[in-house]
Amino acid sequence: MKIKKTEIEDTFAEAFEMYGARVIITADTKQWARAAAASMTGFATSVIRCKLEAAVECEISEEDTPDGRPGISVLLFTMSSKTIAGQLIDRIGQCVMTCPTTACYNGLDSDKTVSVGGKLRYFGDSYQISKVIDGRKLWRIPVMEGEFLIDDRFGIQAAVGGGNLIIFGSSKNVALRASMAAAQAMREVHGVFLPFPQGLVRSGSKIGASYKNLIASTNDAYCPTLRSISKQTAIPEKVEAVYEIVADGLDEASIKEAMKRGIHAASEKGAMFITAGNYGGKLGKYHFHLHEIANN
Amino acid sequence: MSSELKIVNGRVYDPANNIDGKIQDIFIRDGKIVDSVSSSATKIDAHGMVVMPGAVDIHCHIAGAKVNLARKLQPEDHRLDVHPKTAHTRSGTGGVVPSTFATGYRYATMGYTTAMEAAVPPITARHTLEELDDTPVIDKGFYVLLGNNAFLLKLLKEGRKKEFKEAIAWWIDSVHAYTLKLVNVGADELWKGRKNANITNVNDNIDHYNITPTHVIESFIEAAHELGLPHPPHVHCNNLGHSGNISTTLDTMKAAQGRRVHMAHIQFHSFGGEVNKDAVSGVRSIIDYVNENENITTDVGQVMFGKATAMTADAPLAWMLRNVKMNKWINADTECESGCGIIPFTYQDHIYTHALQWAMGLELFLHSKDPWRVLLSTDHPNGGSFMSYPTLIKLLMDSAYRKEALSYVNQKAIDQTSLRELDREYTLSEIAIITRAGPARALGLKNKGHLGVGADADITIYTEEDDKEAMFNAPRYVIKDGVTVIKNHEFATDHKGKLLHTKPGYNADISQEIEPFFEDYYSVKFNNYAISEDYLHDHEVIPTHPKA
Amino acid sequence: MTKEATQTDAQVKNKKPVSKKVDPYEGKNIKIVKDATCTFCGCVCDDMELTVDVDEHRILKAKKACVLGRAWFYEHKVDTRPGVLIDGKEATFQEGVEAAAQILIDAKFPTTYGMSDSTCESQRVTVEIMDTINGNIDTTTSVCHGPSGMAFQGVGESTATLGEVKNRADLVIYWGGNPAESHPRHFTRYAVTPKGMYIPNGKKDRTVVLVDVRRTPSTPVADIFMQVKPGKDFEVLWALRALVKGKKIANDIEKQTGVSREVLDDLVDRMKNCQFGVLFFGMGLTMTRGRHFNSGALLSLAADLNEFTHFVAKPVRGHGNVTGADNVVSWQTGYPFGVNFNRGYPRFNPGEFTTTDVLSRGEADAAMIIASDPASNFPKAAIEHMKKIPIISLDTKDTVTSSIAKVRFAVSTYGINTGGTVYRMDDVPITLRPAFESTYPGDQEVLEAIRDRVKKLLSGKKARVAA
Amino acid sequence: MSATHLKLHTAPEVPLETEVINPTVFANLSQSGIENLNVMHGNDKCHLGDFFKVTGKGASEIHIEGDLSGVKLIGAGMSEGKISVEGDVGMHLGVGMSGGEIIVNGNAGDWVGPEMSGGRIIIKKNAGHMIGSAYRGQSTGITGGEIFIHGNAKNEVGSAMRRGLIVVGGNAGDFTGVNMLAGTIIVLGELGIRTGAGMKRGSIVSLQDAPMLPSFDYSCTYHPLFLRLYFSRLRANGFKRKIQDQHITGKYKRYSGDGIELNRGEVLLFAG
Amino acid sequence: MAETMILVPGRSQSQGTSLNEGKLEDEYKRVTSTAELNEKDMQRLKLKDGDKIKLKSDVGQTVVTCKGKKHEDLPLGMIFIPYGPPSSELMASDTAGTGMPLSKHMEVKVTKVK
Repeated sequence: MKIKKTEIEDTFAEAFEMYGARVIITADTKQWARAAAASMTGFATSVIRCKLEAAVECEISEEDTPDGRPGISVLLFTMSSKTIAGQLIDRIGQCVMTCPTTACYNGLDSDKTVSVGGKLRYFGDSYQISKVIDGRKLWRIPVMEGEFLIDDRFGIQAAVGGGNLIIFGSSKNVALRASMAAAQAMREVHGVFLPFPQGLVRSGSKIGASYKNLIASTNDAYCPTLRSISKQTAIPEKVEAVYEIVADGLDEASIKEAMKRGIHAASEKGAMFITAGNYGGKLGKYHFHLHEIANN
Repeated sequence: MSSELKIVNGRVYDPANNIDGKIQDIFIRDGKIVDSVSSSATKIDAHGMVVMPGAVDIHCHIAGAKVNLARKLQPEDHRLDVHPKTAHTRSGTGGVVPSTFATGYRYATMGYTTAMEAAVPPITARHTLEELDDTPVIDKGFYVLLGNNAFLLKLLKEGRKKEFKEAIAWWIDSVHAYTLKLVNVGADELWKGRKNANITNVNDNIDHYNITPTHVIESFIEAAHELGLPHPPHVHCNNLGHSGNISTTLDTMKAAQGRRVHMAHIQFHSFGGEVNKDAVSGVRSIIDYVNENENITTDVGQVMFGKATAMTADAPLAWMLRNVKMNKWINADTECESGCGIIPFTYQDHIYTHALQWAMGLELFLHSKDPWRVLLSTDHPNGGSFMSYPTLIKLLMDSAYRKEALSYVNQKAIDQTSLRELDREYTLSEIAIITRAGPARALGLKNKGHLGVGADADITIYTEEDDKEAMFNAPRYVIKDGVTVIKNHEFATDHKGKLLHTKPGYNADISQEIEPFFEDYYSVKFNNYAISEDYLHDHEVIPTHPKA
Repeated sequence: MTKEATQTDAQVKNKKPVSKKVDPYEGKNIKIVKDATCTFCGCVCDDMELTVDVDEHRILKAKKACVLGRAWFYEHKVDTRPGVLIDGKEATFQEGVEAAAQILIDAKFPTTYGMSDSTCESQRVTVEIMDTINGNIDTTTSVCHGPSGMAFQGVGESTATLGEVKNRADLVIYWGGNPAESHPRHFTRYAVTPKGMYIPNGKKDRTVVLVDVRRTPSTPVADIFMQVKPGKDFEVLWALRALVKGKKIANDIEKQTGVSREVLDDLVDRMKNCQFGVLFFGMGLTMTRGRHFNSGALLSLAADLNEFTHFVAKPVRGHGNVTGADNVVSWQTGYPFGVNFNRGYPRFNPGEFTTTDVLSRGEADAAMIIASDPASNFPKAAIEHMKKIPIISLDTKDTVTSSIAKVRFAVSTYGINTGGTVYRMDDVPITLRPAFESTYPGDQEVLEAIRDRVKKLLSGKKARVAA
Repeated sequence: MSATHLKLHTAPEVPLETEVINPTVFANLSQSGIENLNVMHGNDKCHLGDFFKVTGKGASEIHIEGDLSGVKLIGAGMSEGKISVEGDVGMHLGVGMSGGEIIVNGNAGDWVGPEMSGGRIIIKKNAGHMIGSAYRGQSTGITGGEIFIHGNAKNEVGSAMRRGLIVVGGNAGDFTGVNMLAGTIIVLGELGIRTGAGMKRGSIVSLQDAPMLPSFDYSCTYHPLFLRLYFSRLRANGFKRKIQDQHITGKYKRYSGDGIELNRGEVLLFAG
Repeated sequence: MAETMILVPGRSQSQGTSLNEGKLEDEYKRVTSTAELNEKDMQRLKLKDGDKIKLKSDVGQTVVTCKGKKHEDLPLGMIFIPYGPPSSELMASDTAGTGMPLSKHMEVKVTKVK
């Protein structure tokens, strides 16, 4: 099918189950909240080597944060429910607790929770204080500036990782412009985040490599420079650059919505061709069919 | 007009008269058991029921100054366990240190008809007598604390054994005690005089006196023997609760030199291991010694999980316990006579030491070869309330129940004991011995603890049940002095028990020795110290048999 | 116990009190009572030698008695007032008992108060009456060392009998009390001047510290006088506790409390290094803002000091047998004062069941006042309510309370006319040796008659049982 | 909404004990069943109907009207539902409460909510002594729940409390938070003297300055962020007028104590 | 002019002995209605021994006779009086859950009675 001049391949993005948490960081100023969030979501592009995928979900106005200060919402996903607590403890401990003026709250209502403040409290070396406010338990950990306030437990839930679009352009600039537009549109969907820099990834990967022990390697099928070398090249004529957008979301519907917005935005900006990555349907339980999504 | 009662068709357990579960009738006239009654006698049909003598508690803390302090100390404990009055009985409060009325009534509802208060400083004996008078139903007596008595220690220091014996007799007679109690001998002087120190070795000299605790204990046992008291001194050994205290306990038993002695709450004195390290069970060496030496009687001092109150003349011990949890603590020094420490305490099954003590108590019972000499107690309320006796009886009678119970407690503690291997189950007859016939015999109470002709008509009738806890928790009938106090599980009348005491003879000249000491070191006048016999209410003198 | 029995009780077998004629009182029928007990204050000195004019029913001389004791013995003499008054009119004993019993059983919230100038035997009967009618019972403890009793329930107490203080105490501290005027022989008989087993030189071997908000006649006995700003006892005690534990205290302590850091440090040093220390405390702690917490702070301080040495504390109790009242009410009910039987079992709650409160709030609908005079020293609101409800009073002298009573019994005086047991401030029970017979019955006799009548009236179906 | 209404028709002459006023007790009872519930009038066993007219039905809410200042133990042991009172109430309101809500549009006597473990009590006017406190001899006070006093409270607010929240909109008396083990007490007015004596842990907050015991040590003046969470909650629960923006954003003096005990407690006093 | 001072009622020997004579006797009444003040306070308030002063608390008021005490014996701002009906008149009934009214530390306004 075609949207405007963009060809949408009849394929699907194959996504898999992840576990997600939402962390609300507040601070005296928006800048400090952003700084903590930036630090916390650094090196969190892909579970393959980062163990975690995370990015800012959105900024939150003062009226809507627990303590009435500017806030920022961050989504953090891992591959299993077992590993998420450790990631939260490490990243909040190293990136939020360290950051001036911040506090850190759970942003996800869920039956399933993991202890985060309850573990970080030991940093308080027995000087920490717990408070239960309206059924919500928090820890006050003394720091050099005053106190770091953090929820005892954070909600986690099964989530969807690996929603994706692969966007082809007639030039690097065109591909980039279309991809950025798509990313921008996708990020606006509540519950969705794009873990890669500005949402885009240029080093799309395939599973395995010619080298032993390497679990992923460059997706030679979409490398323009390998068009004539790679046996599985999938680069159409006139395409000179390809970007992938990976989208993780708290549920299937939000990914669908994000992908839909992404397809339309990319088409709007002159993408030549849009496809999605999958592994033949064997790896992930979620299949997002592009045509179905685009038409809905 | 004489009152007559007969109990028919009951299954009688009367070990003192070699009756073991025989269906037999019991006849009562004017408070005594007789061989027959007239046809107009009131009849209790005890078909399907077990008939036993009323139980006798040989060692408990139920009345007097320290008990009242512990009582006053714990309003929170009373509030949760009220003791409402009935049409016949007074009200009170329960908890682990019940009010006097509740104590008497509750003992009765456990089938107990006699209980001995185990530690009374003579200067406060008047107080104890008043409380005992307000402790209904049961007969009662008390043991007078003399082991740290400054005047008596002075006599021993001076080597005046004869006067020592006379003075002991004077003291027992002056306060109407039953026998002597020795507690952590020699420690008072160190506790009060040397900034809260304690005796650690029974062969060290006591400050100011140049005599050892062993010598003092030996002298008291000898004097009691010569005075022919119906019951020997109760000894609360030194080093209670300390790891490795078995050597002290063995030394103390040896000091009796074959004379009768009662080792109080021996569980607390049966710790193996090394001082200041984790305790282990040292029960085997203690119970083996007790089994082999017939001069010794003992009560176990079983620990039961739940609320207790440490209440002791052993002030250094209470101080040690106080420093565990830093909760409310009482210390009360009694001039020239005693110390006292009180700590509310809770035994918890997951705590190593508590579970160990619980298991050690059971080991003592289960390794005992002579139930007549190893008697049931919780050292109420030190190891737990007397209200937990039925549970303890079930632990002894039902090995499946015991095995289940021990699976819930700290296993590391159980590992230190032989409890898992012990399958012994006490029989009803053995229970009748450790709760009735045994204590009565040990106390020299010839009219108690059995159902033979001439015995006091103190009788308990239980509905026979498989669940021994349920059975012993609620006797169907309790008869005291021939009066049916509890009928169909409810109080049918009120009843006053009496005081049991001894009157050892002595040479009146001894008072001239004692009086100057009083003028110098006591705060009350000598003349006002002894308690006139007229002051006593119902009482009975148990005869002594002095050695020539 | 009957009067005869207690008199025999007094005749202890080893030394009978001597009864003989003495010349200076020629023509009089004189009896000497040795080792009699003075029950005026909590010292309960049992070494009195009373010279009694048997015919005149009065005590002519009380050897060894202090100024208060002498007044106690001399002023309790034969009286001429009527034995029983009902609504101000003379009545028979039986009529008085009947009227009293009726008041008690008709009431829904009858309360009783007093008992500190009464024997344990009477106190036991009083509790029984209130248990029988499901009433409310309180003693003068509640306005004396009741707060100390509450503090005791919170933190416990390290204490000693007075003889141990005499034998061992080398540091004696009085806090918030004025024994020279309230307990004149406390210094000489028990705590300051007497020689003891390890205090061979008496006062020379002791350091005496007095803590008060003002100088009193007790001050001169002290080696150290520590003057505390009124209402700051708790702060000083708290600072001492902190210092004993080696903790910091605020720099402005002198400004806050009137006591300098140097004085506190010196006292802490003395307390930690003495051999056997004692803290006596009075109503300067219990009757000021902080009440039970003030006593609790002091009891805790004494307990804390046992980490370093042997240390005890003791409230200096007021009336002759207020300590007995605590003991009796405790052993019968589990609680020392402020006990309510409305539901057929004892409940305890100071502030709820204590006399000041049940009267001031207008809750009690009848009151029996024994040997006490709340109508002259209670808060105004309580006194106003007393005027509205039927009062039964038992007293040895006319008081404001007896003057507003509906039923008033004139009773004889314990220790002077009747025997029995009283408890000294350190819980030591002491027997009484009455000096002469009174024309009035003892309160025990009156109370037993009321009890018997009440039981009779409530027998059978009317019995009040637990609810 | 269905509710059972109780209206006082006969004032008690002596204290009336009504622990039966409890939604769980009322459940499945008819009006006459409710009227027949036992109450103690001093030592006299009476029925609820002797004092109250019962109308309406349904146990989930009980509405009471009248001067109940001499009525003790309302809502004792309550675990669910709601009791609302138009008038003053006596002692031991909601003792041992574990759930549900009690609202008093009037004053309350001493001992509001002792032994509470959950639920909420709201007093719209003043309350007496020992609010949310331990009974005598107990070492532990309330273990949960919330008590909101809109007016003043007297001495020993939250003594020995272990968990929970007590808010006093007006002034508190002496020994607020004495022997506190943990939990939070917020006093929007003035504190009396000897605040936090013997406290081991826990927080006592006041919007006014207060005298501190010598064993409490000044730590710093800072902005305790966690208070914002409490204050936003309190503003939403009727304390809006008393909590101004400056209280939310401002600084507080922090004293730690009690030095005699564990020294892990804190007193936070608004400093502007 | 009224001045706020702290009234500390207490026991005194003469109160104790007069009590034995009887509480309705004149001596007891005299003893319990004599208040002691610091001399310097007396001077400032223009009082001399035997003058009558009115003491007023939140709950009541009473008139007593005043008597000077040396400066070192009684702190400034404090009044001592033996227990008795006059001190009761000033006593508040709230016991703060203890049963004990605040009877040894009362804030009173003092004015000279002309």
